Amino acid sequence: MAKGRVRFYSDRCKACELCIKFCPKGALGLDKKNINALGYHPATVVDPERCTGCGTCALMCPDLVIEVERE
Amino acid sequence: MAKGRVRFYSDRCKACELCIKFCPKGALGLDKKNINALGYHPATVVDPERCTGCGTCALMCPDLVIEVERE
Amino acid sequence: MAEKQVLFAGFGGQGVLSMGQFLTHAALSAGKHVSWVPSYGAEMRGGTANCLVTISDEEISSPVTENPLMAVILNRPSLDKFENKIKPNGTLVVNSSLVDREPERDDLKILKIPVNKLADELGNPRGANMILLGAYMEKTQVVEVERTLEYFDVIFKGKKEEIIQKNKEAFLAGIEYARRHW
Amino acid sequence: MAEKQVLFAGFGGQGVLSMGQFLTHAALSAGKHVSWVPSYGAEMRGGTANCLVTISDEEISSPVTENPLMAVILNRPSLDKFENKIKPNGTLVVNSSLVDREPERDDLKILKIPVNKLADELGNPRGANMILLGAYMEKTQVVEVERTLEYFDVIFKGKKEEIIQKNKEAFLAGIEYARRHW
Amino acid sequence: MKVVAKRPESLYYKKFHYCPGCTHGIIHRIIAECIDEMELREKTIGVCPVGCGVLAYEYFNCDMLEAAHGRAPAIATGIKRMLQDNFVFTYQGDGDLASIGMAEIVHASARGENITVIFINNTIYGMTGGQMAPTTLIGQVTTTSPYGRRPELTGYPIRMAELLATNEGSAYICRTSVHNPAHVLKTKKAIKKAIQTQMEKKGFSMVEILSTCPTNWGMNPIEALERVEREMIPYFPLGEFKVKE
Amino acid sequence: MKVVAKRPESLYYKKFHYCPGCTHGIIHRIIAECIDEMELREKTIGVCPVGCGVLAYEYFNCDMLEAAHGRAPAIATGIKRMLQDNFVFTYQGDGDLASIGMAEIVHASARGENITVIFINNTIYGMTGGQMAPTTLIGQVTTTSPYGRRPELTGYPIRMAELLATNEGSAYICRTSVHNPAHVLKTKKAIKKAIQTQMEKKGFSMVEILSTCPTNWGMNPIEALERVEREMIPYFPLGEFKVKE
Amino acid sequence: MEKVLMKGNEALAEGALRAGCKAYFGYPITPSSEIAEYMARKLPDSDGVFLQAESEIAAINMVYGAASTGARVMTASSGPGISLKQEGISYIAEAELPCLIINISRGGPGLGGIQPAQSDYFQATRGGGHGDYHVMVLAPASVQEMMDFAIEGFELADKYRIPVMIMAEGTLGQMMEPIILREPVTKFYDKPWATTGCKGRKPNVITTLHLPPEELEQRNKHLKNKYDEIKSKEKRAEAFMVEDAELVLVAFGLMSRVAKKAVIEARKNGIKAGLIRPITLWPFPDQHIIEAAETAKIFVSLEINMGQMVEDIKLALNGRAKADFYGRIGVIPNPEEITKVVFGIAEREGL
Amino acid sequence: MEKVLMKGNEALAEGALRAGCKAYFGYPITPSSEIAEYMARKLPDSDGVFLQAESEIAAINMVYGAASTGARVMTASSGPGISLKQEGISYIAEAELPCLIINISRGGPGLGGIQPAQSDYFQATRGGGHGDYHVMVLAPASVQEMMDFAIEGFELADKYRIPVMIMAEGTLGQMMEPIILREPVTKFYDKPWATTGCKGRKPNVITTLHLPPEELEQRNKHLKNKYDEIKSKEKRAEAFMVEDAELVLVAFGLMSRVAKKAVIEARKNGIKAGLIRPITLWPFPDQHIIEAAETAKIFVSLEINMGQMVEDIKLALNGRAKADFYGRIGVIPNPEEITKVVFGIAEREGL
Ligand SMILES: Cc1ncc(C[n+]2csc(CCOP(=O)(O)OP(=O)(O)O)c2C)c(N)n1
Ligand SMILES: Cc1ncc(C[n+]2csc(CCOP(=O)(O)OP(=O)(O)O)c2C)c(N)n1
Ligand code: SF4
Ligand code: SF4
Ligand code: SF4
Ligand code: SF4
Ligand code: SF4
Ligand code: SF4
Ligand SMILES: [Mg+2]
Ligand SMILES: [Mg+2]
Repeated sequence: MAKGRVRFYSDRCKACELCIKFCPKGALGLDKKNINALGYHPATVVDPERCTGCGTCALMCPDLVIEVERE
Repeated sequence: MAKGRVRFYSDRCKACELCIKFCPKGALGLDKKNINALGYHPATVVDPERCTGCGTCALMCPDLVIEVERE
Repeated sequence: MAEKQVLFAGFGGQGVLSMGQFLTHAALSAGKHVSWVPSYGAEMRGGTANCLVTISDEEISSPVTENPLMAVILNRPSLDKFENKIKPNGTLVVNSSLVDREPERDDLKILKIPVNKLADELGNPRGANMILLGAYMEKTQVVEVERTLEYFDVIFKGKKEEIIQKNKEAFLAGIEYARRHW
Repeated sequence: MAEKQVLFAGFGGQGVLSMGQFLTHAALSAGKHVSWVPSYGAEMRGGTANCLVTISDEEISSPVTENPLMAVILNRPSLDKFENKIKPNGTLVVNSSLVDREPERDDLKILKIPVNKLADELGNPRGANMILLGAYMEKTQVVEVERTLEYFDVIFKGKKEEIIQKNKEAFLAGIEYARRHW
Repeated sequence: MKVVAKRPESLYYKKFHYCPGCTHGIIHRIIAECIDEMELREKTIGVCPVGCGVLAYEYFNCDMLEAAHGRAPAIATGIKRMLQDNFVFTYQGDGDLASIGMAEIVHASARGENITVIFINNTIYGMTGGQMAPTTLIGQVTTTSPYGRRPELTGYPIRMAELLATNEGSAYICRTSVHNPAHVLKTKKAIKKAIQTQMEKKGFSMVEILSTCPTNWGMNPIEALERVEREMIPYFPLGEFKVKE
Repeated sequence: MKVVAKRPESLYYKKFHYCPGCTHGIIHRIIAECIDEMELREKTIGVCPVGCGVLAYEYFNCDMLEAAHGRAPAIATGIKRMLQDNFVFTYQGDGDLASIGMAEIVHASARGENITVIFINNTIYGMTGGQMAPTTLIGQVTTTSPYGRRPELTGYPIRMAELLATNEGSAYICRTSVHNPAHVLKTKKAIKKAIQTQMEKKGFSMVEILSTCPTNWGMNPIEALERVEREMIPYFPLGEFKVKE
Repeated sequence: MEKVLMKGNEALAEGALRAGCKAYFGYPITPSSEIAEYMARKLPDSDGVFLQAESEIAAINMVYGAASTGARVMTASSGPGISLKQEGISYIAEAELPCLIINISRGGPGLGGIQPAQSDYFQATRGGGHGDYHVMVLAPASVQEMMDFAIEGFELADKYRIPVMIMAEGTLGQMMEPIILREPVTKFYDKPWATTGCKGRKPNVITTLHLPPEELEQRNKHLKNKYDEIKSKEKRAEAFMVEDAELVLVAFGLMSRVAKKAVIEARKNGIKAGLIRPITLWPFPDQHIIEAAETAKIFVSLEINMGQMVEDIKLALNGRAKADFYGRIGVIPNPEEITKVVFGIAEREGL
Repeated sequence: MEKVLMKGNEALAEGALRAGCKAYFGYPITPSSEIAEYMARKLPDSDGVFLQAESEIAAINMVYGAASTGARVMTASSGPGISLKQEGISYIAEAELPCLIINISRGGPGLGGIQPAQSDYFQATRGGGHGDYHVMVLAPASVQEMMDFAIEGFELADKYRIPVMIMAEGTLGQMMEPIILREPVTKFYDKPWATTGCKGRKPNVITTLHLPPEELEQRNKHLKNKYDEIKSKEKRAEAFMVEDAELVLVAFGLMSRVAKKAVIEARKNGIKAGLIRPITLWPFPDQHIIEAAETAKIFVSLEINMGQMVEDIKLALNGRAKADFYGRIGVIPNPEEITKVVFGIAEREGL
């Protein structure tokens, strides 16, 4: 199903979770295993297969963390 | 006909002529023969008989020159 | 000519400042050093106005003074305020139409003229100041009156012809008055 | 006790200022002279924060210093900034969860503790600062830890019981860690 | 004989410094009459502007203050907050209120500050000698719009009554004129209503009064009144813009 | 693969200093996207406020100035009058624009000043730690309204879009929100329209954007977005309030 | 006596309340905002008025209005906000309205930084507004003094009908120290000049307009006489180890405590150092300087700016001794740094 | 050369136009308004911008904006308005934006009067706003200098990237004297820092915010260095009969011409009097004072205020000679009055 690819520049992420909340496919989540230099567990793709490349996550991200590509 | 009496404190008058303009009876005019301490020919009653004591002149006088009484 | 300082004083609406400006222009045209210092106060309506004109053959150091040589007084409050400031043996010109008392000093040369009356007679009530100026200049010759008449149009440059004419008439009436009465 | 100055430094959100305040309160309760000087900057979000606590038996003349005796460091930028400022032979306490490099100075007593990890384990991620404080106080006894525990409720006066409890737990966990590892 | 017109107690009998025919004088008188009739003189604190009304404290027979240019609403706020049962008014020109004092007036209104503002709109800066005001009409020549006010350079005259009426805190907002006897009487009524609004603690009240400046308009006083009717009222419509019940 | 979302050229890639989830960041990005898409970067001069947006000059990749608190519209006016073909915008918070800067914004609008104002309404002073703003909602707790904002003490929140729409000089006035993807897209459209308005020299344009301040609201970022929808939009209705043709 | 740990800004606000402050008007700005916030919480308890003004300009004019009713009122801000208040302060000084104005200072010029500074010294002592006027300026050095000077400030303001400014470095407003809470003030001054409605008396007028030059000159002379009286009675300073000092540091505010530490260090090393701490910045305690000049060869003004108070020291000295300057900006220099400076100067001067 | 009779305010405005001034932003106030009115009439002729701002605050910020595009721009006001501009001036000084600020002075404090005064001397020379900064201050003494200094002011402003203030008594703005019209300026400075859109270069930023204390200190040091350079190069004064003077009057602006007359009178009476007229009020021409102190026993500062410049004289003298003060307010004292003062002092001092 995946037609999209999202890339996270995790060092910028502040774990606000807006991308997670608004991803229509529920493809995103926080990476509880990592802490970035800003002190946060950054957001990441938990289920890449679901991503349609709709761009909503990037649209809502306040910190320019996400780049999205679509087939 | 006169039912009114107007009194002019002429030393205050600046000859703006508003009283003259708005007197419905045409009872007022400038006193060309006198110059007050302010340097103006003050307004005065030229035809006391016409005055009805309506108070319009005093209403429009910006300088508190006029007192009006009515029978 | 030594430095001469002339004060003009009256109500705001009496054209006191422009009298002074006229004299200043005239003196400049006559090749003098000049300065014109007004009291100012557009922030306050209805007060008195005055200006001080200095005319000199040399560079003017101080354009202000408290003791002018001459004073041209257009109303009573100005007389009260300035009579005692005039230099000893100076000149005092008074508009007798509006000044209802005699000057008190006896060392001054006193020149009286009922300019409001004269202006009314001339049918030009706003010309009172020019009448006074004409008379004053004719009498004192602080600037030669003849030269001033030559430069009249230059001084009033930019004004309507009709206005210049009315002013000239008033000015001439003043000269006339001075010749007859002073 | 001579004057001791302790610096707390980390991200704005790490509770650095309240760590310092807690220590200040504790020292005051223990009868010491104290002062607490924060870096401030609510005008700037997302920066680093620090505060300097001075504890002394005598009146404190200067509450500021550039060279504290001890530093409690919660993140990497703070280590970079303050490592070289610590007094010779001073103490450096480091949050090894977020500081990814070794201190460079070899004269300092260095105490490391992974407080974010410990806090996560404790199920109280916001308790990291109290863990660190507990460990630090237990080890250094700048203020007697026992007395501090006595005054715990007084220091947190006005706070919800639940919150006090959580803080106390974290503080105790820190003490525990210090006893075991340092 | 019955006295029809007489100077109000709330004014001293000092001569006004205003120019001949300037309607500032009419407005002073009717404010004083309202204060007399509502028996508020001893409770009144007035705040003067910087503008031709700057010396109003020499005329009103009650406690008065002189404010910095444009700041009368802030000063009135300070007073009213301390003396909540007194009657506090400001008297302000269009330069004072609509130009330099814009922030203060908008916020006094937004806060629903219990003060009464008498706003003298004469489309010009009178006191300083005839510069452009925010209320100057398109095409009007002033010393700082010597070629006539041009909208592409300076925009359009601000309608303060309408603007302030958008604030919830405004309880009574009205625009009147004093260009003839009927409107003088209407203005007086509006001022009373504004005062009432304050005394009932309903919030901010303002009467914007179209006024003349014969001197700086370069007109005689009667022409000036005619201009109010001919040019000002069409752009600044009269009426009540906000009446909170 | 086609790039769907990527950082715009008109932003540097410097990390924002904003708090987690603060919508200032979203708004920065969409402004930059508009500038990119309209190819205006090299013609743009932006003016930052004092407020959380104070450092915007470190993020925008174009000529930028930092203004004194509230004065951005005056500074923008000075710039625009000298450079009439450039694109000049201000970025201002609600404390900056609606409190201290009230006079400047009302007059910029009244003058029909050809500038574009991006107005971030988050009902609070973010930068200084959460004091009341003129836009703070009734009941809202802030550090200077610790018992909740009470209308009898401080009046009612000011609706700037509605207020400025009363000025003839306003050419495009609109209120939008960024609390969900659809509204982010609408906001972007509005910003473009505002820019267009300026480039066509039609007059003053402003987009008021409802924004969040999770930190000072004491909420997490998602709750904050919900508050925008639940509490702010009912008082600050979205839509276009003035569109000059 | 039990001591309470308080922030400087809060101690100041609490002091103002204890002095009977009935109204606060202000606009938030770092590092002063806690004063407003404290007042917002506490003033309602005593039926006082807290109002966040739309701007510093509105705030100072609200102070003008409220002070004119006779109440004790105040405002607080920092550099940029104090600049905006200049017109209002000039008006208040002329109208002789007592009030308290707080400047919790930060670094400038422009927006500058929010860190501590003393670079508004000239603005405070020379009247940054137009015209010949002064405000009294008090410079506390501890959190305790933040409270004490708020109380004292209101007293002086009422006594002389003068605006009193308290100027403190941002750090002093932000830091915490234990303090003794003062007793509430219960005696207040009569203010027959207040505009409260003229019931039972002639109307009062408060104005600063004096169009006739003679009247204006008279007012200015009246103010000057008052300022001269204040100068003769109210100059205050703290002197530390100056009796035999050859090198005298001069520093005010929190900075003076750093200086004190440096003096102690210097004495330990045999340098005869001393400290004068001006408590009133205006009027400047020149007499203290002059007296110290009997032994001192050099004075060093320590300031968190580029050199301002040093002019007042020079004016006081009038050539009697040398005056030097050492300054930083945006940071309070540390005792270590100042000690080094003192050693350096002592060596240079052969002391 | 033909001379033209002009008002001081108009001469200044005309001078600014000849210096290439492209924009005027201001708010009317007596006695400065003629400058705005002249600009309103004339600027459109040269495609310049005249805009009456909504307030002095807006005006100074419009100047900030317009100056940042590299254009020569100006504003004018009087005391109360200058007070309101203090925040803006502090910003402009920090941002190093060249511009011209005019203060046609009147009497204060508060609304005061509209008559001439020099009581904004401290405000002008000590930076009435917050932070360590200076503006250059020029004080013309004739209508000719009103024009000349406007031109010179723009030159200095561009050269040093500093706001230049011209301060003149109201009377000087209002009076008329014949003057020579200067040639238009045709050479202008490059301004690569201007914010004009970044086409073909990297973006420019104009900011006054410096949060890191080190950065803030750096900026302040940079400014201080610039101020020191100006101090070393640009102090200006006119000296009149000071070579052998025992009594030196110091006066600026129109007041200096009155003083000159008094010096002439004094010399006639055998008193060795002289005059120093500071042309730059900041930087203050202290060197001229120091040199005159070689012969002079006493300096008398003549000011239309309650005593401000006298501090700068004392600072310059540093005890070398006495410094006295004589002042009026709201009136320019007359030569007669000053002469009397000089005689009195000469007698007292046995000169
Ligand atoms: C801060 C300040 N700026 C400017 C002035 C000068 N000033 C005095 S009155 C005035 C405008 C008056 O116009 P308006 O308010 O319309 O009143 P009007 O005279 O027309 O009644 C101005 C600009 C001042 N006194 N103070
Ligand atoms: C003259 C002046 N007054 C006050 C301040 C302090 N100050 C900085 S930002 C700010 C308010 C910011 O609030 P807002 O404009 O709503 O922006 P936000 O931070 O919410 O985005 C204040 C009061 C200042 N820097 N300058
Ligand atoms: S592009 Fe769309 S589907 Fe893919 S992660 Fe982002 S929001 Fe989810
Ligand atoms: S929206 Fe952006 S900053 Fe927020 S969690 Fe997602 S990636 Fe991180
Ligand atoms: S009272 Fe009426 S009728 Fe009599 S003079 Fe006055 S206006 Fe005329
Ligand atoms: S209205 Fe009054 S001032 Fe005017 S002419 Fe009549 S009496 Fe005189
Ligand atoms: S200047 Fe105009 S407003 Fe002022 S008093 Fe004269 S006519 Fe009235
Ligand atoms: S304080 Fe509020 S507005 Fe400012 S960055 Fe943080 S969340 Fe955003
Ligand atoms: Mg007006
Ligand atoms: Mg905000």
